[in-house]
Amino acid sequence: MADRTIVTPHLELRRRTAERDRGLREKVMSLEEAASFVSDGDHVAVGGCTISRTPTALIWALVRAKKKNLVISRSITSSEGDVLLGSGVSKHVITSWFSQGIVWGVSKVMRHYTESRKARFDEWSHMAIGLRYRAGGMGIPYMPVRSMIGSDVNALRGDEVKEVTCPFTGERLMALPALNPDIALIHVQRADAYGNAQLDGLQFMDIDIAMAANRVILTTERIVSNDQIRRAPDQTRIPFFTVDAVVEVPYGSAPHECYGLYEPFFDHMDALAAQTKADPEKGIKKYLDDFYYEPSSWSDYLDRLGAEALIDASRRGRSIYND
Amino acid sequence: MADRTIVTPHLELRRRTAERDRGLREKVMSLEEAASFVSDGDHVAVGGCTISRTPTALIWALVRAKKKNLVISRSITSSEGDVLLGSGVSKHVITSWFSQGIVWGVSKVMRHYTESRKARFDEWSHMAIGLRYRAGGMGIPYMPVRSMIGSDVNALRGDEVKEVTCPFTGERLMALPALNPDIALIHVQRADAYGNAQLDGLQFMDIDIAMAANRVILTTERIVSNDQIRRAPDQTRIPFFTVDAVVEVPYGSAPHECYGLYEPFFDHMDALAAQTKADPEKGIKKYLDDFYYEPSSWSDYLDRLGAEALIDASRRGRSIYND
Amino acid sequence: MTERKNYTASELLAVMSGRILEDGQIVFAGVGIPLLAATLAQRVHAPGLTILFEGGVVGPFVVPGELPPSTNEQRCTRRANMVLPITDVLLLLQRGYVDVGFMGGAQIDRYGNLNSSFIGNPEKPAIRLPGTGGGNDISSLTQMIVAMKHEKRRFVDAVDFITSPGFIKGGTSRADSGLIAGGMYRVVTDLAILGFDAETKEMQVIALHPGVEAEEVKDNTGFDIAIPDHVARTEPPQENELAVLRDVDPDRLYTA
Amino acid sequence: MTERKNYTASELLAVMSGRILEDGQIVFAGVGIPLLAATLAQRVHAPGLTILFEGGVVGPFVVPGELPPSTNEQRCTRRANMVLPITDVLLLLQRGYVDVGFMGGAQIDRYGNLNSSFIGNPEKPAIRLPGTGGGNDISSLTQMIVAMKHEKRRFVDAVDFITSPGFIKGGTSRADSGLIAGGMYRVVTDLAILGFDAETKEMQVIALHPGVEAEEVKDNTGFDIAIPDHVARTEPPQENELAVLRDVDPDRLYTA
Repeated sequence: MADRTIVTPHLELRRRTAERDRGLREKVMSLEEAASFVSDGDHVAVGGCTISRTPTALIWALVRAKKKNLVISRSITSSEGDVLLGSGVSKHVITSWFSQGIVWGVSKVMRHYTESRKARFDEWSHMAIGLRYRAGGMGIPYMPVRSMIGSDVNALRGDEVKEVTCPFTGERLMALPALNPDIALIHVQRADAYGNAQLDGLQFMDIDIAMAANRVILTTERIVSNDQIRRAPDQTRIPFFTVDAVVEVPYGSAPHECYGLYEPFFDHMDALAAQTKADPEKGIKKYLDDFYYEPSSWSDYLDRLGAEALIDASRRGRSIYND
Repeated sequence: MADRTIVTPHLELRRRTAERDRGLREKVMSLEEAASFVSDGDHVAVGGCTISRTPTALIWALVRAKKKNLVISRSITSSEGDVLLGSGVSKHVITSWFSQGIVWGVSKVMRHYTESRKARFDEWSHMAIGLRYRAGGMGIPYMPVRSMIGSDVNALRGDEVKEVTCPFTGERLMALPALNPDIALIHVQRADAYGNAQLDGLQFMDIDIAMAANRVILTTERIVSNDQIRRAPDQTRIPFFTVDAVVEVPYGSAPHECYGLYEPFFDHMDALAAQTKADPEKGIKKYLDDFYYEPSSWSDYLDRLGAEALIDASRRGRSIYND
Repeated sequence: MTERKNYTASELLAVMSGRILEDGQIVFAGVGIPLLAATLAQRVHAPGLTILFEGGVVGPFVVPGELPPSTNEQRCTRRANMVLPITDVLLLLQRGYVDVGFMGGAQIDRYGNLNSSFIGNPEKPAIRLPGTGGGNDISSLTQMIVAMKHEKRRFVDAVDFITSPGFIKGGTSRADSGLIAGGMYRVVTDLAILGFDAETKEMQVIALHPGVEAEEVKDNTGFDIAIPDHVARTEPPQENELAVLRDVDPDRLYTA
Repeated sequence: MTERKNYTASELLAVMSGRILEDGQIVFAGVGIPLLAATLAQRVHAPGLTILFEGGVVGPFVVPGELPPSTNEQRCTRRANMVLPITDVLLLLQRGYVDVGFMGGAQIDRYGNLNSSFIGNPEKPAIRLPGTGGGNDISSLTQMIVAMKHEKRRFVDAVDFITSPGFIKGGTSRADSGLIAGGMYRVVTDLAILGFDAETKEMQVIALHPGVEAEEVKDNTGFDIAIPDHVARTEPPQENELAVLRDVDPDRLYTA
């Protein structure tokens, strides 16, 4: 697994990219079909941040497909990280911050798995994670940076970071290794059937992740026509040729938010936090049973969230445009 | 002059930035007042590319103010470069391509000044110019790159580029020196009085230039309210705190284009090309007299372009949204 | 000063740290006390203050009663001037556009190093904390203000793990490590305002809050801390300051 | 083959180079012949071909009669899928997303090096040309197709200045210099299709166009060029190919 997290040599990166079908073609499919692009042991980058634009539906599909040994990276990891550890899908998370969210305190699930060494949580600074993806997306093997120096965060990373000297100024900087995930999971407000994605509001690290990854699975609240995309090409944030699968999934981030469409499902998140605080292992297992394994479909999952919650989250979400 | 083109040490860059008034404040002024931010000898980065979103009005003001020894950098340099050389405002242009445009052939003005060594034209690859600005905007002193290797383009740059080795893969790359211009000139479709700028269509290198420069002068087709900006913050491309002056200048890029508003004034450009082809020095002097020195105001300059040309360019410009 | 206080400890923190912010500054703020304090400063004495949020937000304007639960959600973008990718808003710190980083702290030491990663030995921690987030970047790249409760278990001689570097081992060790800019500026607690010695970079008391005696600070600090004999005193929170706080956070999410 | 040709030299260039492009490829194209050829390919045999323009455009669809005069203007964005900053569209080359770079050339040499910077000694040039633009990046970072007129003064033994690297000095010198990916793939002229020897990296003739004899190529090439005894022949431009070209460029801006 460890070798999945260091730098892919350039010619190998190019070879993988050259093999991809990057032509303009339709790639709409089901969640289950899209999940089949993920292989056991893959490095999977998760789009969004904390409880915003999380590709929940794709994670739901990966859990149901019983994937194994995925290495997960994300800018900030929330309850979807607890789900990935609790389900056994991942034993290795690379992120800058890992807990459901500040207001819910320190995740007992994260603590349970990492303190017992059942899972590994590699900590990088938030900008370091971002610049690793960015270097990967730019096709360079490292990015010089002025943070993650002098602290124990870099010390703990060992050979995964290297000191470099600027050949012009002589300044000492840290070299961050490029990160090219095997596959990225990204949820957006709208995309066309080719995978051209337009994002509203907060973009997080999604664009760099898409450019860096060797494959991208896109879920979208709705699929729009390519004509619509072409009328405002300056709004496209992810180009179709990076995308391998497009799945239309309404409420695809629930119980997290999707900018301008729905805010987080706070009551649901409160209940999840309370349940895992009481008993991390049992709490998350019950959550998985109730919301991941038992529903017959994504619609059934949404039924379990409840119409009232869906309407309330949507009302709050759309309110960003009420001004 | 040469020392203006190498890397500014980080603490010096920070010192200059710390001295700037970056607070939220109105900064609307006249072209002449804005031009006074430029000092003789400054490194001036010019926004836009070729004949698109060129900050023509600002260059017009600099020429009229008889600035001297400016070092000019731009992604691709068109007729505004001929104007800057012909007027004596600059004797040093850093760019990737320098001529009015492919359809007009090789610029006789550029040839006249550079072949006679009256002016210097430092050639970098297009991506290298862009990555130099980007490194400057990121606050790192260099950017590793895989182009500008093996060619005479890098050979001619001497100590301005350095070979580096990736500490992870051992790959050889070129280090491009960060470029932090003293001042950037940028023309946009709309901005508020604080300098929050929203760009439509092609962005070129303007965002990186704004982030990298020590000052930014913004001209805008119109000044909109800060409320309007705040209703679509994800459309803001240049943040107010990088901007030192905002000038409302309708047709501020003419005779070049401004995306979605007007296309290039082709007849005017044809005439300029013909005039400078016949005699580069006299041709550009006459052009400067007719369009730069003699007009009493920017409106008078537009009068000389002519209402019919303004209407025609606008009709073509707006047609991008006719679909 | 035994009069009954008309404010909570959190309100005191917000008021005292808000006063340190200056008009025209750009402040990289966390949620909770930092956000409240920055909003307070904007409304009382620093109308040209700009707030940045880690989620990628430039210059938002907090809507009373709709405080964001994190810095990475749509509520953070209300009436913002700009929204950027996360990496780019963090790069503003590296470029030098940010005057102050402003965050809360779980554990701090004599040299202003912060720990939000591990309690105990990182190899076998008693508690795995959530980690750095942007804390390491902010404290590495700009001047820092930290607001936190003054408790002995939080103010320790040396943190178990340096998540967000202060002055490392004091003296010139921060710059020597390669961190040539920024550094800890102020720690604001419910007892005092703390700064750092110019040479040794050890934490010291700059001013005590109303009703607080030097002994109380010493008792609640896990290392010897210098307190000048004639230490300054802060002015108590004013009615207008408290009124703004209560307007912005009517549900007392962060000031209970 | 002395029959009267029903096409111009430029149309021949556009047809012959368009045929080399494959469906599903991503092509970084210049204006003029490259753009025409890529558009032709899209409409004849490669509907899934994607064009990139240096100005920052992904997947535009050329509107007949509105050919853009450069790759950096709004006309380039007509019916595009995406618009990016210039640096980012060029970075697609470095990341490896681009299959083919496709441009015109002013001067080329035996090893496929292109010069668009200086005629004569760069220190005291007879002519200062406009320079590299993205040419150096494209030819450094991806496989290249060049379309140009076959003239002795353009096909030289060694260019005066390597603006856009081909195989440098041949053999392994390109990779040795640090350019580990890409390289010259085809040169398409109005006389022939040219490739490069797998070992020596010297230019050689792959196929002659209709009516062209080997001698004509030798006479118009400024260095010894290998031509196989039984060299292949290209098929003449077809009516449907010419019809598309004339539909896209009715004013014959680029095919006169």
